[in-house]
Amino acid sequence: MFIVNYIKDVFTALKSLAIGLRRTLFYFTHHNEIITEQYPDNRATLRLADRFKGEVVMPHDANNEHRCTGCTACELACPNGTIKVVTKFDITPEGKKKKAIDKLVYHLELCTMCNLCITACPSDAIKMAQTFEHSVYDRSQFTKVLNNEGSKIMEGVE
Amino acid sequence: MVEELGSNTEGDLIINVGPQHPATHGVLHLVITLNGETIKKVEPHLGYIHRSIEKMCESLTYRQFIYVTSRMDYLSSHINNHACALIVEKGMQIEVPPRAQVIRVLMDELTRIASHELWWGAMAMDLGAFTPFFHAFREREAINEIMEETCGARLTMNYMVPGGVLEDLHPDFQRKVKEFITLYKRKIAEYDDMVTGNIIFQNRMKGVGVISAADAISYGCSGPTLRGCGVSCDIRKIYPYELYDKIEFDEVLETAGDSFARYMVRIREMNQSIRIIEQLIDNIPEGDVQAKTKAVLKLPKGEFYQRVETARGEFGIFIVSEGGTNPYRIKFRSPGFSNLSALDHMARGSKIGDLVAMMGTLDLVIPDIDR
Amino acid sequence: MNNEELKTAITTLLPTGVFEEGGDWLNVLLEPSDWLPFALQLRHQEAHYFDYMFCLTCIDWKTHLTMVYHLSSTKYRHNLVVKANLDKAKPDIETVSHIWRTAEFHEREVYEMFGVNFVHHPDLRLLILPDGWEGKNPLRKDFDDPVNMIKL
Amino acid sequence: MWSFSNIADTLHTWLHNTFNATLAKFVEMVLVGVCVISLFAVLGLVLVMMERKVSAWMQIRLGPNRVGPKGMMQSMADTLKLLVKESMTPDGADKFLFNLAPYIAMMVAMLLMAPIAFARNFMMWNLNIGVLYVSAISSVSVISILMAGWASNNKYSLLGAMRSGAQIVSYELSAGLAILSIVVLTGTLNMNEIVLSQADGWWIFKGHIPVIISFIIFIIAVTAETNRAPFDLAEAESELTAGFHTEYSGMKFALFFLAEYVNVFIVCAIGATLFLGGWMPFHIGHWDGFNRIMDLIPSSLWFFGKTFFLIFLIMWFRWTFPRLRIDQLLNLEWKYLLPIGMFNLLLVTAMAILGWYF
Repeated sequence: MFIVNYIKDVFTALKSLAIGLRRTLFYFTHHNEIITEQYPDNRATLRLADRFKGEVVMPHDANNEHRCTGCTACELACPNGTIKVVTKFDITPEGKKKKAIDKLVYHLELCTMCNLCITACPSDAIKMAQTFEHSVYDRSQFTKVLNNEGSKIMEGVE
Repeated sequence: MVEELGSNTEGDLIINVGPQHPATHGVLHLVITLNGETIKKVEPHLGYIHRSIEKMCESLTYRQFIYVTSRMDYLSSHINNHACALIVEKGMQIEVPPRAQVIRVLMDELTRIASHELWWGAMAMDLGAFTPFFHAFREREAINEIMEETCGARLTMNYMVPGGVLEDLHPDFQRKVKEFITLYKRKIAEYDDMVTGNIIFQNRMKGVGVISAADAISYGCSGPTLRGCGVSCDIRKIYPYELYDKIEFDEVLETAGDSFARYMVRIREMNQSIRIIEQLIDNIPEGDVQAKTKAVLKLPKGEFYQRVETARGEFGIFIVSEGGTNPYRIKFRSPGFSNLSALDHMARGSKIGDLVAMMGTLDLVIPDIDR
Repeated sequence: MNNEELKTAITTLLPTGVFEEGGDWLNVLLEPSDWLPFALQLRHQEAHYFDYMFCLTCIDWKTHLTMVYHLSSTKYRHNLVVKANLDKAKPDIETVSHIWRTAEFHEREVYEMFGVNFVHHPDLRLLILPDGWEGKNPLRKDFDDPVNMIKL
Repeated sequence: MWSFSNIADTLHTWLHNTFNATLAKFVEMVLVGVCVISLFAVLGLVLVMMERKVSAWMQIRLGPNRVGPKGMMQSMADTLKLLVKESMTPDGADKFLFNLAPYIAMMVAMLLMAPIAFARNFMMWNLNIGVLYVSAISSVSVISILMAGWASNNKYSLLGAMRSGAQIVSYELSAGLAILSIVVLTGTLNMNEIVLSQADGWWIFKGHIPVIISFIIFIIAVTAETNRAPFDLAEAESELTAGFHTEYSGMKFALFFLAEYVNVFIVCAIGATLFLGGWMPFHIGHWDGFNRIMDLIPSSLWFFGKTFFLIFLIMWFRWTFPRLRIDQLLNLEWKYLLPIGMFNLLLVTAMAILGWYF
């Protein structure tokens, strides 16, 4: 009986190994199953999902106008101190002082892409961009100013 | 180090496994005492990725602290976020819309499958079979793409908010999930061919790292580690949250308590998750995905505890609130921490090769342990 | 057992216990010196059978420390929260690591994070903090690390 | 038609006509040395490339495809990288032994090349005890591993070396028994004569089931002897980081790496010689037309083709199976391979005596 069991053991073991070998041989011969993405080469065709959270940007229109009122809602919502709003006072044509942003400083290196600033913004001034290649040579380049040089607030945004 | 361990005798070999070691999947540091190839003692040294998330959360608001928990158990970040959302909703009595509830459960189960897929590949790789690792990533990639489309990120999704979910589902979501289910069902048989049925694998796993049910309970193990001993501990079943009391699924139990039992629990759990997804995917009710909440969330004074079932076991959040916008004290009960404490008990008397198999089946995620 | 039944059962076990209202689970506050005998009874009495300790932590109330033990039973599925107030100057409490083995690691964590001294703990050493850590216990409210903590 | 033996003969006669006997001998020796070393380098590059491509395709990946056409120069680039890397010797290591170990591994691999018949009438040393020589020399490789493990002064290396010692010493036995079964059938230890004995059919076909069993045992045993997965316990990555060569870097590591691949080549070459007829073409009974076409293929191609088939087999194992544990490894040898091998040898002997083979 021992001998029979012994031989049976050897055969079941060999069979289980053969099943595994057949599976790898299948993939060895079926190259259409390959799933490698050749990343830098397919950059042109690579399209990320619309909702992908890559970095915070502030859209500007053709007249170099943005929608940010400088209310600091995003700054307060951020868990990591990523956003810093620097405000200044503009003088309106009527001679009144009006608060506006001077700089909206964004620290990409601190950002966790949690989307809280976007949801907090009352005037939809900022949104998430679908970029993901964030490597730079110097850490200081991560600190970005989101509003363009000389930009001003769009008419009618309060 | 040698003096500290105390109980050594002449001729013992003390080896530092980690913090940089292929089998620890991160920065876990185990000091093991060996007698030849036999393990006499395993002592974990933690804290290499300790960020004191509990202290950080004390200065964050109830909206903000959710996103920190994604960084703990990064493989089931969705489920961690879910626990946070649930505890805020419980404290403030926010009613979550039915559509959001279904979406949450769907996302949880997808996350569970993704986590188990990665575990399966990494576990096979620990045992020396490299090929399954890549095959597991094929299925996991499909889930990641679904996550990316709907949640906007692949790993730390940040999709749960108090009162619902961040955005509605992507229009392609249902189609993609169904595609994934077909892919999964086609490929799951191959897992048996390559790993589960393999005689070498079975010999490596069976009777290795045995822990009795009483010991596992005493060590506070949870999730597949405890269910592998035959103890029912699925939070989804015994303390149901969200929709889980209305969904049909089986709690997976194995009785052997060894590495193979834990392995089989996870493999069968994936099938149960697929079953849950199949039930819900065509029955997503229409409606809002987010309840109306106040701009500033404040939990009433008191203590709150919420437990959920992550891919690794029972994850608990304990919040002490003083009534302000920030938690006064927050404690995360992570499944990995308690599971790891049982490693020494399991490993004594087995070989170094077995240690790898045990660590694999405990499914350790180091940030989850260190927090 | 539901909370009410548990309450009456525990009153007989521990007449000095103070019950706190609120929360899903029964909260009982006791003197640190009562903890070990009470824990043994909770664990070993057939009617209670609290064999699963799923959470052990501490709260720094600035004036005093509070140990919080979350217990559960895999047999009866009832839960209990036990609390004990500790003196901040001399925070001593008996260890329960021989009753619930999971407490060994959790107590080591509380020891280094809050400075609570667990009497008779078999291996009370630093677990998470680096070897040779000196100074205050990080999770206490008066802890301040100007280098690593970012002020918002 | 040209063949390796013709070239060798022409060269031999030319050298002896041009120079005196001693000088000619010396030049020949230098030439053989150069050939072995260049074969070494080429084999290393080709086998590493092959391993990477085989593993990639099994793992649904593309594999290296950037350096050179179809990535063929990748292993060249890697070698270049290893060459320019700093080769460190750790403090506290036994410096002499530490630096010696890779060269011993290399030397063993080189020595093993000698009695192999690469093509018809083309071998470095027509040794009458070729098979014995191979099994004797290949045991020396364990010394280099033990030396490396001990001299590194690293616990991982030591464990890896000890594992490797136990493993190689055990598996030598079954490999030897499997080889012996062919020796019993042919009645010679000379590699060339073993090949010639298979002119009317390879042993794996002629020898019925017992030779097939020997072949399987041989493949398993040599996989273990060359420290390849699923028997790569000596360098078990997830357990011992890199086992006996944990502390090696740069060219010294490359030598170990190269020696491993050359060892794989050699054991596969021996397997091909013993079981698959070496350089002997594939012949079927009396199909003269078919046999003549088969003869047109150069004998060296036959040899390399068979060898590379066996190498593929070993690579295939590596990328499919998980690793064994040390006690299971020894169990497999002492409880399964050795008894089966001994019983099988008995069968083969009976078969040889009774003449029950073609």
